[in-house]
Amino acid sequence: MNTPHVVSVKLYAAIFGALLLLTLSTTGMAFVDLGGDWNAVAAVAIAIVKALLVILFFMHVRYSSPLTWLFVGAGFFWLMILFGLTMPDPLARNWLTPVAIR
Amino acid sequence: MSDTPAIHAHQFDDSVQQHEASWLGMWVFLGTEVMFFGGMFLGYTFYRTAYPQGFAAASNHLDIWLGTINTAVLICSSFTMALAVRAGQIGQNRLVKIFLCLTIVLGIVFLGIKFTEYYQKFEEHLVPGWDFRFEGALVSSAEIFFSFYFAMTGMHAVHMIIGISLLTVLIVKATRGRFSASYNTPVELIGLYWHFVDIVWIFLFPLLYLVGRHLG
Amino acid sequence: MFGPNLPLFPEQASTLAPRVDALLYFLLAVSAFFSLLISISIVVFAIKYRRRSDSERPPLILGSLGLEIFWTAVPLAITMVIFVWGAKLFFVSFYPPPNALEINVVAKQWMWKVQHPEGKSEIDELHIPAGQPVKLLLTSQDVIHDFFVPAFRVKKDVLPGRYTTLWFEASKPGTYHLFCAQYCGTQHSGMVGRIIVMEPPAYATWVGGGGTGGSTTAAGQKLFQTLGCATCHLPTDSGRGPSLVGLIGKTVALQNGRSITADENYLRESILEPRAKIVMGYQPIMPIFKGSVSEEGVLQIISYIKSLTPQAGAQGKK
Amino acid sequence: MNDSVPEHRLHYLNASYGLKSWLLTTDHKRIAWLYLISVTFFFFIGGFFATLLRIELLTPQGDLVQAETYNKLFTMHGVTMVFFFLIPSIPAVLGNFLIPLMIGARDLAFPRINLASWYLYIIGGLFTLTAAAAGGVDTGWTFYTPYSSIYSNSNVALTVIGIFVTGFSSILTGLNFIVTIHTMRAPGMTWFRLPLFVWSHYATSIIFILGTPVIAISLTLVALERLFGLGIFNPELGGDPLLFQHLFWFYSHPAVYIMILPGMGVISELIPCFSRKRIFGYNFVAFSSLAIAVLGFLVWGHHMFVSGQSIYAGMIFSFLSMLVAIPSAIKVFNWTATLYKGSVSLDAPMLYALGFIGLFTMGGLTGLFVAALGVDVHVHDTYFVIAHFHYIMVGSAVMAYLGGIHFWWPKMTGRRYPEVLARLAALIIFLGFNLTFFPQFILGYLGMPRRYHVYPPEFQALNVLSSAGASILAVGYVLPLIYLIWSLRYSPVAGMNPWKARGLEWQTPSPPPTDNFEVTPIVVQPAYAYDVLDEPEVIYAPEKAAHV
Repeated sequence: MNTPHVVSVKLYAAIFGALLLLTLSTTGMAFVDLGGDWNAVAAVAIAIVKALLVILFFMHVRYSSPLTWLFVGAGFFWLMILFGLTMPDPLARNWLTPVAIR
Repeated sequence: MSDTPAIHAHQFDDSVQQHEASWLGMWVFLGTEVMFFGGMFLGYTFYRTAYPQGFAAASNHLDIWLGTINTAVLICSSFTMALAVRAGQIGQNRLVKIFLCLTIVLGIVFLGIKFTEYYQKFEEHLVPGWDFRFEGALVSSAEIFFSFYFAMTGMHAVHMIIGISLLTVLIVKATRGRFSASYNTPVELIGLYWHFVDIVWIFLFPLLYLVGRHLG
Repeated sequence: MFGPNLPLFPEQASTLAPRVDALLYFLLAVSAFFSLLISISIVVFAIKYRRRSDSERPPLILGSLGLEIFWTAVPLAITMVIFVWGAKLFFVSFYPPPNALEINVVAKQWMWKVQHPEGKSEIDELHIPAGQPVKLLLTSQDVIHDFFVPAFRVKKDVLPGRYTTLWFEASKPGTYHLFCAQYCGTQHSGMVGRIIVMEPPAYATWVGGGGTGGSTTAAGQKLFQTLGCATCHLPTDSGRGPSLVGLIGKTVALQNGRSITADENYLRESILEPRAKIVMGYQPIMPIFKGSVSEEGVLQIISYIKSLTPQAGAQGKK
Repeated sequence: MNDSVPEHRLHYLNASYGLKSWLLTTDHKRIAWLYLISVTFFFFIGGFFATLLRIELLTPQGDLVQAETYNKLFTMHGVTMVFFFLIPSIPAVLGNFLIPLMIGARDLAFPRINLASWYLYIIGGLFTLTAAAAGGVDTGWTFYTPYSSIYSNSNVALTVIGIFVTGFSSILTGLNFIVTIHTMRAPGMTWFRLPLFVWSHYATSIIFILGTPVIAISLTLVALERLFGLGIFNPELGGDPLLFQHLFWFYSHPAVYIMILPGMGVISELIPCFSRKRIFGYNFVAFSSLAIAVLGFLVWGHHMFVSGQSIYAGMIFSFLSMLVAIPSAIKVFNWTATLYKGSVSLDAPMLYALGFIGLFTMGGLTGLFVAALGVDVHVHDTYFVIAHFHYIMVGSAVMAYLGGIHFWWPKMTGRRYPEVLARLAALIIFLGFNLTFFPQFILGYLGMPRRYHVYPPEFQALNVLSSAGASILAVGYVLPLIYLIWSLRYSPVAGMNPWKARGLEWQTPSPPPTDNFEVTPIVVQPAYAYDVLDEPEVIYAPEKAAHV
């Protein structure tokens, strides 16, 4: 199932280059005002792309069994549960509904 | 497990099953680490939505260039680690040792830069709990930011130190010829761990260093 | 041992109590039904199908999809009824009616400090009129406490650094228990008090007589002057600070593009940490008042701001 | 008594002797014994704290201990029972012993990690015991900030480190179980032939893996705030105490499913065996374990309905909490349906199992009271909640644990246990339990808050009833300790399959050899094939006999 799939050095170098490029771009974009929260969204998006590159290629998940995909996905899915069900609390704390509801 | 690499432990039927078990076991462990760091990232998000200005002001006190260099250093170490695993897979023991050494050196460089940053913060009285001083009206939320800065980068540094010590153990084993093309599992597992620690930093860097830089 | 001091059901002393008890009865009925259903079938099956000989071979029954769907759908339906009923009750007990009598309560490790709008203050006791909604504005000076009146079926945690609100309408005069229901340290079990519900006329004389200081609104106005708030916050928007007239409930546009509904928590934060939320079109020049105003002082200023209604600062409530 | 002297055969107990062979063992069966002894030790320590609490509550005034000591007693009762008994008991003892046997493996995937997790459990236990000896901790087992991080001056940091270390014991056990179940099943043991005990432990391991790290980090943040002054939950700086509650309950609600799911697994083994009938709706019972594990992660906010959490978050959590009740209902209905047309014999394990179903039904239904927003506002943090979770933890989880211990005792020790005494103990525990905790439902609705050292006099009568029940319960728990130890020496020898049960663990001698099976079996029957009890469950391929 996980026969050791040997990745070519060329591909590793390409991924390495992409990661460095993304790092420089995220730092560069930090100084450009994208308005509102878009700076934060862009920074996190770039980080997600970098993380995916590392996971898929450096960590060989791209060539691993579907079971490995399931375990990797489960970890991040549960993180989304933690964020997805906690953040509505502080964000919705200030929503006032019309007082007349009985 | 006895010394000759080909034999597998008694509870396994063969070495393919053993490798698969170790591989899955490592990924399950990394799942726990994702949730472990996830708790701190949640705290960070919780407070950043509550005090956006305070986090922006505090983040501008961090040295963005040291942060960027550190990220590049850690990505290089991930690259050398990947090459080490690859060398292990094709049985080139000498290359494995070289790349592992390179990874350790890069890891130590990262920690070096990190601790100079900590020293700078100590100088500027930005360490919560030790006479925290921050000009302007956002001192409270700035102290929360720096609490998370030290908690998250501190926990990351602890994981780096564990990683570096595991790598040194690997080098010692490699010099004793314990690894071969058919038995490369420990190098792969430590490789996964190292890449994970790099991914944590990939998220830490933008969230801590790049907050509100565009506000000037 | 038995008799009056073995109550099996709490008094119903607020308008909310019968409604909560109605949901309780429904839940009790559902629980009794299912508990009996399961325990009786266990006993019946255990006796009817008891093992008579070791060589007995019961039939092969793998299961039945119909039954499984049935005992998934029925519990789901019942739980949804419970959810909707409970949620509506919670929604009602969350938002106070507009004409509620506002009383400030500050909790401190192991005592309750109550501040009536007319100026009277009490420790570990709360006198309220029957038949009129009462809104409590709760905050704590140290750890988390919890304002719990079993007879009214109401409870709300009291948090440090923030206001929480609680409202009820007492329906029956009498004296009822007040408990602290969130563990707060050594004397947690000593942090109890009494809610004394009085007939409205008796309450009016009680609260009118011997008012210690001026009303909280008056005290708030004095503070509003002495701390220099009036110099920037003018009745019109022409001052260096936004006008505070009729602010409560209004949606305020903030500098970072977001908007927020002005409630007590927003007022408290803007007094103690003004830079946290800066109103659109104003400079962040307001000094921090954290540390220079007590919890009671902030509550007084807020009750003064609430009294600034568009009828050019007319006193008192509608 | 010729049948109390077992014929000499090499098995895991007499394979080697001496302290070193026990303290450095990597045999999952011996590690299960190490856990059994340490878990029982902590159970009786927690029980001792509980007895002091119940004696104190006999009178409205605080006359046995002062307030400070009482607060430390209920905190240590909570911490000891939750982290050192309920969470490890069934998985670490029965799970460790049985999962390799049930799936036809020679051991767990990582035996040395399995031993390491026992050492982590013991080190964590020592930390917590030193904290208790050095003056205890008085924050409640929930460690709510800012009391735990700023205002309490008791040994919070020491206890928190103890729980942090023991948390890793759970994580490693969960990791071991998941990898073993995925990769080491015997040939023929497909997923849908797995015993439901294994399914429930797989679901529990998901919670071990994905929940425990979050409490590890939240307690670490509390320790960092106490020791180094980091301002994470400090209200003075604008820190929000609700953040800690979210992080804490994200683990601690799934933790209650860690406590009950293994118990459900045990019951899914006992009911078919003692009614000699295949489980009703195998797939539904198996998938409800997974559903409970997953939905269990979505409901934690029902602990915070009155905590100042936004009303909309409260509604989301109340809705999801209703959904999590459904899989438990499905399990109860399926167990009851299994009894129908069976051949029921009321041995001691079956008494525990039937007791479990009854008490778990009541515990689960009272869960609906506290999940409904309207009623929870009134009953939150009162004795109603105490009664609810004790019906689940003591009434169900401990009953299932004792049922499991009695059922697999012959397999673990090669000896039977005294049947009449065991049935008597089960009845005493059932009666003592109900007398202890049913009055607390009434006390709760009357409004008596939890964690109260003194209480108004009108609550005394019900508290006296509850304390009386507690003394009966204590007697009930001491009985099995006595006669099970007694049985090690004097009970008759048990054969390979005393209950005529299905399951691979009954296809190997009792006590099993170190490698569990002489030859790895090939499974040919579906799970719980009691209708064809006379046909063999496994066959042995001759040529696979020699394994390296």
